[in-house]
Amino acid sequence: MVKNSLIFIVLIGFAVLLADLFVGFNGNTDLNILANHYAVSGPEEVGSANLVTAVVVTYRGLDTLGEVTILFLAAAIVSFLLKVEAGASRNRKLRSTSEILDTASRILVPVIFLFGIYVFINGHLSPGGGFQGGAIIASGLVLMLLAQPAKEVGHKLITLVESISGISFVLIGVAGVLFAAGFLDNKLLPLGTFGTIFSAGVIPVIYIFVGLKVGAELSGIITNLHENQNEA
Amino acid sequence: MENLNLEIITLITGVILVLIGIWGLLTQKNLIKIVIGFTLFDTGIHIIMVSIGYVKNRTAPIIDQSVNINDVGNSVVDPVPQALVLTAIVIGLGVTALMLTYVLKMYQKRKSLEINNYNDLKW
Amino acid sequence: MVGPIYIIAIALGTAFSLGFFKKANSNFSFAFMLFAMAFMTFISGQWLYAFLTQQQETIQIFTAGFKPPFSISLQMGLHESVFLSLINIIGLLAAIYLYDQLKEKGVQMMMIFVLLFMGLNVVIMTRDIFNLFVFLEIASIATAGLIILDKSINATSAGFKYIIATGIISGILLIGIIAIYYFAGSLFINDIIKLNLIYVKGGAVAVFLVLIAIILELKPFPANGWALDVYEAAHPGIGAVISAASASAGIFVLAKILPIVGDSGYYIIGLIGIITFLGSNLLGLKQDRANRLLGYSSIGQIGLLLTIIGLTPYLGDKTLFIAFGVLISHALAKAGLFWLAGIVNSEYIKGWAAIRRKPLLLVLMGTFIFALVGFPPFPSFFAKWELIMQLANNDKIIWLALILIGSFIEGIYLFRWFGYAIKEKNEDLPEFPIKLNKVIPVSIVAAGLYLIGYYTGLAIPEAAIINYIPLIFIVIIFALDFLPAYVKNSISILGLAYYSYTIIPAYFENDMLRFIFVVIFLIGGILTFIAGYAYKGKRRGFYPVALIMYVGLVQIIQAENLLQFFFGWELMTAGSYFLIIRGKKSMAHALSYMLFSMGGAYLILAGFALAQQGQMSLSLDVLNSISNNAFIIISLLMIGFLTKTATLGLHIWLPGAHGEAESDVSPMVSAILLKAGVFGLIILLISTIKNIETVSIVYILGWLGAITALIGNLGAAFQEDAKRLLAYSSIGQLGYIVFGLAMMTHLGWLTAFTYTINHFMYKAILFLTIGAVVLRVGTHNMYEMGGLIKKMPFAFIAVLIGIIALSGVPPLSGFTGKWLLYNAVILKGWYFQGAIAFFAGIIAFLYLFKLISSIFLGQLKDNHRNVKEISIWFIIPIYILIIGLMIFAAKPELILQPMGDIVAQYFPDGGLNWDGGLATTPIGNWHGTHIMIIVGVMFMLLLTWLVVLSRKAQKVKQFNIVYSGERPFTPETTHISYNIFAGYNKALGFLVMPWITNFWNFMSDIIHDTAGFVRRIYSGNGQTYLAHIIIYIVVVYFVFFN
Amino acid sequence: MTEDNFKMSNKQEEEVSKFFAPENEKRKVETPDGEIIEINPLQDYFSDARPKVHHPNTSKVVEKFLNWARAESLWVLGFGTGCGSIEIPPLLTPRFDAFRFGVQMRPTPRQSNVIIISGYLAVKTLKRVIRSYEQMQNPKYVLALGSCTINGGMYFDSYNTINRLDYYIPVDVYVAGCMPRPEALLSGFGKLKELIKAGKGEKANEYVEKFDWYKANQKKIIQDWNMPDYNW
Amino acid sequence: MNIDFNKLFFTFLGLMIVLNWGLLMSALMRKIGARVAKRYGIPWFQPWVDLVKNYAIRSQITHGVMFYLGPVFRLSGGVGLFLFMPMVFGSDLWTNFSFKGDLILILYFQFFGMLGMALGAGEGGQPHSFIGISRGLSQFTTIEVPMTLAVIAIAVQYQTLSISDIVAAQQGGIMNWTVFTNPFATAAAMLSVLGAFGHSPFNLVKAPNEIPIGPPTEYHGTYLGVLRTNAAILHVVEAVLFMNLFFGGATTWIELIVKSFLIYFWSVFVGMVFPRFRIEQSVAWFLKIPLILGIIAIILL
Repeated sequence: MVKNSLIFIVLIGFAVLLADLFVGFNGNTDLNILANHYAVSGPEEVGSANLVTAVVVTYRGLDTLGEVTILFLAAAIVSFLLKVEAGASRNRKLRSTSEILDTASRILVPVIFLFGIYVFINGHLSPGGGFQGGAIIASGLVLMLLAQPAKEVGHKLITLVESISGISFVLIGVAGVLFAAGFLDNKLLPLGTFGTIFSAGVIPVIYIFVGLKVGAELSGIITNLHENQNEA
Repeated sequence: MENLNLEIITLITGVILVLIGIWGLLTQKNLIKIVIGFTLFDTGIHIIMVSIGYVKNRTAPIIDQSVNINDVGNSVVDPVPQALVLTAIVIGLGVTALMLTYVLKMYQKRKSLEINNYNDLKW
Repeated sequence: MVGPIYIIAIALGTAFSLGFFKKANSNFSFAFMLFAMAFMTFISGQWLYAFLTQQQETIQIFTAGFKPPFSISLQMGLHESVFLSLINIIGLLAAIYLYDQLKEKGVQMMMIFVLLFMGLNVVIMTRDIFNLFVFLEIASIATAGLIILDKSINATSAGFKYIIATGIISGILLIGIIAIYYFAGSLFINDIIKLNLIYVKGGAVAVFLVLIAIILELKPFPANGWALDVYEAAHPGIGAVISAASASAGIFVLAKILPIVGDSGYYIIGLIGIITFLGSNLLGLKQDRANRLLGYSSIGQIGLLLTIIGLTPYLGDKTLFIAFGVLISHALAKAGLFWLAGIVNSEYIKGWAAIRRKPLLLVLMGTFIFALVGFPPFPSFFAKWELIMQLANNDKIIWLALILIGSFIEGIYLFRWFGYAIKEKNEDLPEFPIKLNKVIPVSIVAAGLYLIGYYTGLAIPEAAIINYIPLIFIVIIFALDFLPAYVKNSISILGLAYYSYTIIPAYFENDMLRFIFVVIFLIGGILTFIAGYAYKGKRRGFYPVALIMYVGLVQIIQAENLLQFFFGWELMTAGSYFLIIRGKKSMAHALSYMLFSMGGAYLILAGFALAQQGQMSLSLDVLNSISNNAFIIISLLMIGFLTKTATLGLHIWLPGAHGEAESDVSPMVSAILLKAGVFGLIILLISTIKNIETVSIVYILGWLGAITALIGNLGAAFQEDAKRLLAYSSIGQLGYIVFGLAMMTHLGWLTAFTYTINHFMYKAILFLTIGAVVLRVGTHNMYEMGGLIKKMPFAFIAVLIGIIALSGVPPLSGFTGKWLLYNAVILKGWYFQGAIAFFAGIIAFLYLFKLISSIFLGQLKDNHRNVKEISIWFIIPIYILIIGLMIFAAKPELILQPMGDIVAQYFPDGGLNWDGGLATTPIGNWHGTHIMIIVGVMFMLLLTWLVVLSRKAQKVKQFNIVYSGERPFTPETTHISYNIFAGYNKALGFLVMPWITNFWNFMSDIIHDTAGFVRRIYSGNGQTYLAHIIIYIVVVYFVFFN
Repeated sequence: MTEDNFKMSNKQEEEVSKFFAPENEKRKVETPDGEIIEINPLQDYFSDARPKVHHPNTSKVVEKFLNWARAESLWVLGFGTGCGSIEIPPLLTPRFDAFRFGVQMRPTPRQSNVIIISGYLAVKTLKRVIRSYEQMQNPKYVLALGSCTINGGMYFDSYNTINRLDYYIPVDVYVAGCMPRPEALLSGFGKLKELIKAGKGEKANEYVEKFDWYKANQKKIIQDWNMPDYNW
Repeated sequence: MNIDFNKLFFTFLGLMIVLNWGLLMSALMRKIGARVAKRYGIPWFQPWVDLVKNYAIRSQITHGVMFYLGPVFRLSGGVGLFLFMPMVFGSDLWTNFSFKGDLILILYFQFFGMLGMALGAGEGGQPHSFIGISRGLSQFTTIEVPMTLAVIAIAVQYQTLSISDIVAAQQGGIMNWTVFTNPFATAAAMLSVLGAFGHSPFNLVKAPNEIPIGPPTEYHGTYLGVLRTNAAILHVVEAVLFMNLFFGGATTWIELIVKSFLIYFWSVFVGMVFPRFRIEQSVAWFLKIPLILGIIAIILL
């Protein structure tokens, strides 16, 4: 009890801290210079209709690379930690699912995959992007694994997709240094016509790789967790 | 109460979520609940971030039909926090996944989710 | 040149490609990864080289083809390149070190490893605050992954604690960053700096959150339990990376964001740093697990770095140098120690005794420990020196004191640990395998420490004149360690002889004072080395350390400035520490010696710092013109020097250290080493002679000296261990010297000089002889010896002459000192002190008699019936010294007259008048030569007479004694030696109750108990650690921002 | 017996050694060098040299002067053997005041010239007497007190008292009686002085000359002879 | 050093006088003691007889070289003390070699003999010798403390450490003697002299009949003769030291004999009255009363 009240006091202190932080916050009425630059010049400089995508993939491309790396790291750690010894997965006892779920999933999963691909291909045009698309792909996988617990997903494939897309992302970045103005420069490819699918320079390309990679990474995490489900 | 705008409501929500998350982190003994506390904390932060980027009466920073291509600067909200929150979410996801993996591993080794059972290392 | 961006590209490319090799040859994957690490190192190294040699300008790297603040930019400058090189080299070495683990655990770990370093690299280079956050996260997540390298439950739970703690911290950081973005409208650090957010309401809080998050990443005390658990649970190879590389990066990040905070941040950081430094080191005291101990030490060092950063406003442009010195020593030494921990593979520090089976590893460990504590010639020594000097210049006395206290506490546990490694029993410890890939990285960082130390030394003008050639000679001796002892002995003697030849003549011409000391140090060194021929085998490690001590001693003499003096002082301390710890039971004693020496050295350092304050010079002359705080400065320096002279209160290290040392080491550390303290005192007193504060200090010093003489001698009288007896005797003799110096008169100083020379000679004679006897009879206990006069007549004669001289009985040279002493005392008017000194002098008879009679007279023991005379190699130096003693006794004016001239420079009045051999003072007179002749002739006449009278005496054996009609049973029961002064003990024993030992033990207990109590905050519960973090944030916020 | 026979034969040694106290038996000890050496206490710790005859000064005058001095300075070993020892202390009292005759008590045989055998002598005590006597320096005198030293006195048939003292050590002066009073003792001292002054106090030399005979007698009565033959 | 044979001769003569006076003095003391006990006592010439007898002992044993050297050291100590002590004030011939050293030399030269004796006795291997020596050393350390204070006091009083000068300063009337000008120093010294002479109650060094006779237990014959010779010399010289320091010195041999007799008698007198102290009692005693007196003497300077 004493401990909890102490924690409560500390929380109040923390709340005061946050209150101090935001006490002057009254909502923005206008964009700051940076945001304004993005909003005004973004379409011309990057050619992406989705300004968030422009920021994410080009202006702050290094962050994105980091982000992808974090997911990659997480996937690697998860796969390292949860590596199932060969043969151990055979002994898992899993409850079988209903026929309806099974059938529905068989129909739905490809659709979800397709939707995911749509989302990351159109990342520079509409809401969405590589991460979102990848997450959707992974959610399809979750559905598949929930509906068909016994199904084994090839780790090899996942790794391959992951590695190839990752390397491609890095290579694009390096190509920016070599052939354009800097690392991850968007102008490696022509900007194309604003608002069409083949526009915004390398953004769609990057987003495809990001999408694949995120999808693969999340899938990797999920499969690893899944395979550990009933273990021991 | 006229100050109580959308962004302020979300901001306060975010702060409260952060506080709840911390409360959960500090008081819950179950490892899974601690992780949940963390995700609450994390989500709270994301909400705060989004609130900060909000500009009154504007739309998402995607140039489509609802945005005047010539006056983008006055019709969209700040894209930067949105980009940042995207990154933050992904990072949070990675961290959460890791936490859960660790918890799973710990549970496999010791068959306990009680955090008090994991203090072999001390002093 | 290869652009820094390729670091990222290479690392990421490697990490992503490693996925292909999952099933492929793991050696190939490892080579691939190693290549990437090497390439990263190469890139950073070439930039460093460019910055250092080619006046390369700092460059900005823009990504995405836009300029900041619109895109993320990286920066590559001198500082970045230094940190990058350091981190990448450590990474490369760590990769080599972890070869087995990485190979076994597969490509995932290699990916994680590479990504960790990629993260750290970007963290250093980036100028975008959010990007900083992202890559910090990469680094933390990669760290979390590396922690679970061995998948044990402890590692996993430590990893969980780590990840949840860093999760919270990065959450806080994120709030701060987004708020900064809100207030600043930019994420580019340079922009943010310009805005001075700290003055904006709310902006200050945002900055605070960022700052505190970065600080928390650096594991401040007490919100650092999670980090300690990590250090303990993680594989040592990983611990090295966390401690050396990650912490370095963290420090750099802190330095990077500090301008945002502005000047007010320094104060917070300094305070947090010093609390961490003190707290962490304090808790380290109770720690007995090696990895966790290293953790405490790491955190402590980071605390010191934080303090240094916090003190930037006072350190000015020296900050970089100081921080660099401390950081590089910390990083390399800590990495080395962690790696060693992995090799030794012992959970508890006592288990490190196994390390001495591999002498190379022991040497490496010693290097790291001494580098951490800040001994020369390591960078930390110079850094610490500059730090203290600058603090003093800016009048930051409390900071100075706290930093020294913290360093001292750190020294305690590090040296205790090192002592275990050298001396703890290691028979039943398991063997550990040695792999080349593990030893090479450790050796490289050790070599790096020496090299960088040398170059850091060059950076300070005062240190640049230090003569490194003798040190190189030592290195050569060290390299020749595989040779048999006599070869190394000869080389060492030749070396010292050449050294003497090069420096002594000049001193003889110009500076008699230093001449005397340099002769004591070097000629004494040669003489004691001669005794080394008696040792068979290789005597591994003996010669380098002994030479280190001698070189240190000579450096003290040669010192022209304070830094050089301190350099020599620390060198001498280090060398003598190793010499002392060579003794069989010396572990605890060497530790206590080291602690007192270190404490003393820090006091000297503080004293020097305060003395040069405001004088813009480091020359020894600054001591002449101390103006402010003179009382404190002189006291500090004096106490510092008194630790070496083992004056009462600071003497408890001496008996054990000298008593347990090897036979030829005891004279080194007693007859020779103690004179360093005397020299220091002389230098100090000469300089402060005119200072008004000196009067009151020397009055206390006089009493101290007299009482030390009494207690030392009394303590000696109750010893049963021959060498300890001599050690206590040294305390007493040094008490006389201190007393003589304290008088601050011509005669007083002459007394001190005479005692110095005398003590050197007779204590060397006695220690050498007793040591040689001990070698023969195999015991220190006098009651186990007896009757050895028949077996070792030469030893007996030497001891006889030694004790006659020591006791001050005319006509030998000891009387010279006594005579001068009493004349001085009476002329000075210190009657009571004089009486105490006299009392002490008589008590000397008690122990001297006990020494000679218990060992040489009385009953020969059964097991000594076949012992031989002491080794000829001991006899030679002993008898050379005896000749010296006799000359000094017969012709005291030879030395006393020139000494009088020296002293007259400082005390012109009241000297000796010499009329041929007749010395007169205003009150007394004495003719040494004639007295010697008179006594000698008379003695010879009487001897002849008695020999004629009793020429026919029948020689009998040892049991042919009057025994009340009975006969003796065994030699043991017939030999009266044990506790023979029991009656005296009954009457005066209360004076030598171990009050002072008890006092220090009590202090030690208090500190340890405090540490034991405080460290309970690290309950092991991850949740508690989280609470610490939150509480820490809130407390710091309310303390500093409200 | 010849010089060679002076040492015990092996057989004798064996016989005698059964009386040895443990500390007199041969023992093995380890030296500091780890070597094992054998200690024979009787040989190693006690001198086995034979006593020598010390002839008077060749100059008669000098010898006479010295004898006078010896006679006037009789230092008596404070050693009481039998009931007669009670008669010695009164000598020092004002009533008898032996000091005026140059008689003084010494606590150590080394410095004493006279040993008073004051009454009966148990065999056990004889051993001590022999030791003390042999530790006195030449010239030395024996003053035997009471009948017991002459013929055993009332203990003539005791199983463990000796009957004739002069079988074992040479006696200069007998003081008869049972017990003789202190006056008789003083008179004995007077007699001794006369003898010394007359140059007849050479019993110490006699002891050496007839050493083997005395030793044989001593060994005969002292069965457990466990000491060297001459106690220097 | 030019050898002055005239001086050497007178020094030797002085030594003989001192030796014989020392023997006579000890005889007188014993005689007085006997008379107190209503005995007749020894003949006055007994010490000479004993000495001759000891030198006349025919056989001797030795325990080793140091056993020889012990008595030599002891006698050298006594003779040396004599050599460095001015005997008769105002006479150039009877001041021996005292101009070669001062009071400090005398104080420390006392140890020469003690140390040698201790070592010689030590080689004898006799346990009781060790006990005697350890007691002797223990007691001697504390005797010297009040003595030193007294010496310092008078050295300061007369501003010299030279004994001749100290004596000179006391000339010109009995009231100039230190005993009157500095009674506390004198008192301290005269109490410590009790220990120096080793009579009861401070005779536990030899402690006859307890540890046979302490250090010289093994000594006999010529060795003992040497020791007794030394004792005779030493007693006189020490008495002369105190005479010189506190009682105005002596201008003639007669004065010397009277004063040294009285000083020596003081210790015998005390010895007649008090029984023997144990070592710790003796040590404690010297560190109480005489020490306090010595401290008072210093404070009053």
